[in-house]
Amino acid sequence: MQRMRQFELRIQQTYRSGVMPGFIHLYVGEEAVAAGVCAHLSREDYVTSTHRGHGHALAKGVPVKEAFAEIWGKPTGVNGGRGGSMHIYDPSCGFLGTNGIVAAGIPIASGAAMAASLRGDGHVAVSFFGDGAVNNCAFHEGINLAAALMLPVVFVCENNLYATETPFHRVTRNTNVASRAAAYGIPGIGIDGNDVLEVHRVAGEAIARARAGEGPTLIECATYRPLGHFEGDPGTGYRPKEEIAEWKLRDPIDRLALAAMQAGLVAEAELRDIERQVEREIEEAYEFARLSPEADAATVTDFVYA
Amino acid sequence: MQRMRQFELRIQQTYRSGVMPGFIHLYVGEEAVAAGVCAHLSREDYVTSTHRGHGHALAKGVPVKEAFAEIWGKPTGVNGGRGGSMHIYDPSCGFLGTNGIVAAGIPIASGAAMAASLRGDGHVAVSFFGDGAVNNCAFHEGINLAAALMLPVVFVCENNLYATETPFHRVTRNTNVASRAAAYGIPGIGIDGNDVLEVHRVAGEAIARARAGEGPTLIECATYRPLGHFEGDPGTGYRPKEEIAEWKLRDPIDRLALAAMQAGLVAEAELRDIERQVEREIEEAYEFARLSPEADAATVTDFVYA
Amino acid sequence: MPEERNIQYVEASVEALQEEMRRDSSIFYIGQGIGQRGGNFKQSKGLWEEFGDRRVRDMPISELGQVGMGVGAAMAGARPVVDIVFLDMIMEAMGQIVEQAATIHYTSNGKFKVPLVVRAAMGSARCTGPHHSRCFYSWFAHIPGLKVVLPSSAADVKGLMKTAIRDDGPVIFIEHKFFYNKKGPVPTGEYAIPFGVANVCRKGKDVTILAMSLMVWHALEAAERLQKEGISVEVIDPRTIVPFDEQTLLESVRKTGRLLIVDEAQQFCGFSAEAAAVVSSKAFDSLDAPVSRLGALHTPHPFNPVLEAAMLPSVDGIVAEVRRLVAS
Amino acid sequence: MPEERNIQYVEASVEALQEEMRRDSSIFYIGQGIGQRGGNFKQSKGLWEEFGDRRVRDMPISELGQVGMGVGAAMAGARPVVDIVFLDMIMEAMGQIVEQAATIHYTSNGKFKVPLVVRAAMGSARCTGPHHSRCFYSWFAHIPGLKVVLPSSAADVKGLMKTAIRDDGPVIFIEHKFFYNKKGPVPTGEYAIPFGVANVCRKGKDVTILAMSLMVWHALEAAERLQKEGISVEVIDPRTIVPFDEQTLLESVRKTGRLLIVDEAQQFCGFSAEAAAVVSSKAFDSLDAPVSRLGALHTPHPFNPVLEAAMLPSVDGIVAEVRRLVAS
Ligand SMILES: Cc1ncc(C[n+]2csc(CCOP(=O)(O)OP(=O)(O)O)c2C)c(N)n1
Ligand SMILES: Cc1ncc(C[n+]2csc(CCOP(=O)(O)OP(=O)(O)O)c2C)c(N)n1
Ligand SMILES: [Mg+2]
Ligand SMILES: [Mg+2]
Repeated sequence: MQRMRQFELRIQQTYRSGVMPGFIHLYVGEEAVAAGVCAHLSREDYVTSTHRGHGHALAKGVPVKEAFAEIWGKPTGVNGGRGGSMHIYDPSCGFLGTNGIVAAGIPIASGAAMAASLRGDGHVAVSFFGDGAVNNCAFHEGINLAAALMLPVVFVCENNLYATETPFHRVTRNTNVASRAAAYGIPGIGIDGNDVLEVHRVAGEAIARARAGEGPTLIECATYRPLGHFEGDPGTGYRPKEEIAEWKLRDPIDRLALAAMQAGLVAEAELRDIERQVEREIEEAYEFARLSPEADAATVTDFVYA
Repeated sequence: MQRMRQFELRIQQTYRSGVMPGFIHLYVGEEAVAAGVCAHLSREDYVTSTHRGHGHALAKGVPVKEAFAEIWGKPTGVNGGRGGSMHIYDPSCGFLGTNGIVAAGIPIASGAAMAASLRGDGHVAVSFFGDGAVNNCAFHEGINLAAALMLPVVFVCENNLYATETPFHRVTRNTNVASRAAAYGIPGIGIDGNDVLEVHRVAGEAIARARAGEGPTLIECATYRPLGHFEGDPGTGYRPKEEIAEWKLRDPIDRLALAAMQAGLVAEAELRDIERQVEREIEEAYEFARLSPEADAATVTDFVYA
Repeated sequence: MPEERNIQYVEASVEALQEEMRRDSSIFYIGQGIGQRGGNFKQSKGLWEEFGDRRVRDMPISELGQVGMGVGAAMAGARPVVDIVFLDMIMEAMGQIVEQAATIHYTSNGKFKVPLVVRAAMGSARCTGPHHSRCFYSWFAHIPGLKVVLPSSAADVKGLMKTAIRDDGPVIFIEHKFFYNKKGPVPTGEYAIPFGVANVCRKGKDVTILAMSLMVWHALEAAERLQKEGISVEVIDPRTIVPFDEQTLLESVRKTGRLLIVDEAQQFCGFSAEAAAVVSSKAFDSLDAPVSRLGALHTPHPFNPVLEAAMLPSVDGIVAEVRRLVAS
Repeated sequence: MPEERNIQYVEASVEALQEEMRRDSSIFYIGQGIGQRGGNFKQSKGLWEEFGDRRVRDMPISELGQVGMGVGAAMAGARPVVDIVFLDMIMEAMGQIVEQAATIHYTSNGKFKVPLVVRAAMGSARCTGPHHSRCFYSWFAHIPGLKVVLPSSAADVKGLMKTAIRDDGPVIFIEHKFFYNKKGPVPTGEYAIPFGVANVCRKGKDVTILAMSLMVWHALEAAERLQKEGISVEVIDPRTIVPFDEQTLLESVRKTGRLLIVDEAQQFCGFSAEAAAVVSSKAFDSLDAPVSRLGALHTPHPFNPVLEAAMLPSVDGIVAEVRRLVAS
């Protein structure tokens, strides 16, 4: 979580300095979901992600340097800078992509699970998506297919209450995402998405069920995006200040730190050490990306056809 | 129901004689649904239908002659023979079309309901669709939108257990369509679709709710298609003979006739009269269509752009 | 000359919507973020405040559902405007657009009309990348029943939007996201611009350039530079590609004998091919050189700015191609 | 000459699938009705019996979901074949095809491959009407990253299907439903037909006809009739429009000086425009007459047989157009 957090704050800083192209959506405040889920996955398992996918990418194992450089559009990025923030792919760790199209990753995850199930290799797929994806086509068809075929896949909804500026309750009469699992005849569980331990426990059970051939699960993680929808959106025009402030108190990193200290599992100094270590790592990634050469225009037509 | 039944048997006969182009899907055996629902609708209410839509068209008021001629592809058809069986449209009775695309009529019905609700004229829309539509995109988005906007629309699923030759239970883990209403926060009711009185009662309540501004309802009508999927499919290769035989015993017309006679509401002779009257009407429609001239090739480019 | 103000392209579009919505209460507007937020690009600013939730309504991320609702509402007597925001997302709704919106008037033998405007923004703007930059308007033009509008100026966006809303059939109205906050002169009074009338943006005699949307600006800039070299360029903006004003283009090419088509979309099977085919055939004897086409490279949109610039037609590229064409 | 048998077009397609599925266990096949039923057109007959539910699986009516699953499975090392049955229904899946399947190889900088075959049948066959007859293959050709196959004979369907399955990228494989039960000679042994190699179906010297899919048959019939009038027609079938074998076509036109393109799809912004544009430009000095195009009328498919016949290119129409072209 520290890695995701510091990574993104550094990305934010860099973006604000005006050197980064495109637009970016930060995952800050929602890290417990990616961390808690991906802790159960091996490099051979699959993940599909979203426009807000930096956290998923790091948690699944995309190298920090290459991720930083990718978001910066550098040729040293994991995809040569051709993808950027919303198009990060890494086959070496089963990362099937962040995605500019809302909900598109859902059936893709079902497909990866189908490939794994055909091979019978025990691997699973996890699809992360937002509340905005829930009313979309691809959610419906992707989950129903996985259920009908009993595929090893776990669907993880990051319900942060808004899709851009639109509150979830304005666009559906059923805001209980977990309850929608029933429509597909699979288990659905709603949890506190800012509690990494709860995420870890529930995701572990769902992933174990998937590996055992017992089919998909839908997990709804209640979480929040304290920042704007994208970098540049102050994020305040459409949400009550109190709501934002309240959710900031539930920051997943602070909560875990506090709990761990209270339980005597870790000392404050140790946490500082981790922080500083991550800081160095991120700084190296930043420098790596910054010092990367520019892309070579001659490569623009590479890889159109396989 | 008699009209629908005899109409389609005459269509079948005509088709088998080889003079009708295209392919047709017959509604025989499912008439109670269209009859029970449409009895509550005025000409100003809206209906969207399916590939198996002759019954819906007649029940909503498309003239029998023009419907017959349309299915035959004659220029005297309600759409000049340009549409045929799967593309019957009639604005004069709010019939927004049979449809060659499964589930496509669902959001269209929501849209018609939105237009009515904007005008505040108290009209409603009804969308008929099969079990095959339930796992499709358009079902999900169309119903969710109607629910979110509390539109005056009723969704009527004709669950005849199969989509072409594929049994419903093979393509979903939740075969209870009515239960899927919960996903959208609206009421869902499962009923015997071959009992026209039950259909009439439940549909009446749902339509009244819609008119009163209380939002959409999903009604699942359990029914069956004793014939093949389309004319030419014997319909037997993929279904147990007993299943077909059993459902034939539940024929909606026979059941209503029997019930009415047992209740002393009607005498057998009266029923025979109705049958013969309808027979004459259908025969006239057949003759009307048969004697229609051929289409004029010069009209082929009419009506491309409005 | 009528009076004019200098306003943003996006403001001009909002004016059109506002004036039409005031005029006709059957018009409503739906889309993601077009309600209280006023639109991702400010393309609905103030409309929700004026017309309220019933006529200006935020939608879930359900492009298919939105367009389907638009079709149904249009059939039931309303005049919906459906905003897809990023054109790329219209892929989710292609079935409703093609099989329903475009086809029902024909198939119903003219009995139903589908007065639906589908609005979206296309094109690349500062590395919007592969999922937010596509320009596949040729798809719609290939489908009978759809009109396709590509406004390139603030005045055009207003006048064409009015015509789109008043049209009795489905119209695909595609703005360029790069423009939205650019300013241009817009007449004060009421006006509408008819479909199918090309705009000769600049008169010239040596070469004709046909360009759409953002490419019109590039073409005009290139023409300015070429003028200094003594090459006189005529720039034509078709404004709508369906209906397509063949006549204006053919007349120009008969005069100049040379045609360059500049298209932000890929060339293969696109509008640039159609225009080239039409001119090559109908102005066969007037052409002094083969028709030339300059489109995006046949690749997805790369995110990296250097690659993106290499992929898209540029002013430099246009200048070079015109020089070559004139020399040939 | 290798040994041959006379088998149905659809049987040839099943053979290709069967042989490939035996060879490579990572291939699976999904679609509506392609399981126990053996396919709406018998296009999967016997495969379910041989390979079982795990590799040959019936799907719900979820085209988007099917293709999305195909993309994910292909990224995860499988080689899926996704059957859409009627091409028209692919509209529901355009987003997955274009934004995901076609784009991921490029955007991932070559790191992911998406070896996906999307199979569908197009075209009109006995009044299949507006929702079951469309031929919009040009859409796919317009999108970078997709290969587009239009086999016109039983032998080609087998050889091209094998190549499609072995291809490491997404392939849109479009058969014609009118053919499925027609018979043609198919070699006995193992063979594959490379993409991008046009088939000169008939040699001639006065006029070149470029035709795809069912139109190849029409063109050959027309050529036969024209021969009797002393007009010698060369008929070229590109077999794949992406990649497109420009060379074979250009050589032919340089010889004949005249080109007619026959296309079952509408002309506007379609492949016929592309081919006409390419030839008009690259064989500019060899053309004795403007390139001519004969496509479907710019209307949806009417159901009525008289109207439908009027809408589609016919053998008579081809004959007349060639006569006109030769006289000009
Ligand atoms: C199919 C599609 N429609 C619209 C968009 C534009 N868009 C990008 S992000 C977004 C909101 C997504 O909300 P949610 O899924 O809740 O994720 P969050 O941003 O809250 O993490 C929208 C509408 C898109 N990317 N894809
Ligand atoms: C989107 C789409 N996909 C596939 C088809 C082909 N198709 C036509 S009817 C049908 C089965 C429909 O089943 P159901 O909805 O249950 O209706 P029923 O035929 O049982 O009345 C299918 C798959 C289609 N018309 N539309
Ligand atoms: Mg959200
Ligand atoms: Mg059914």
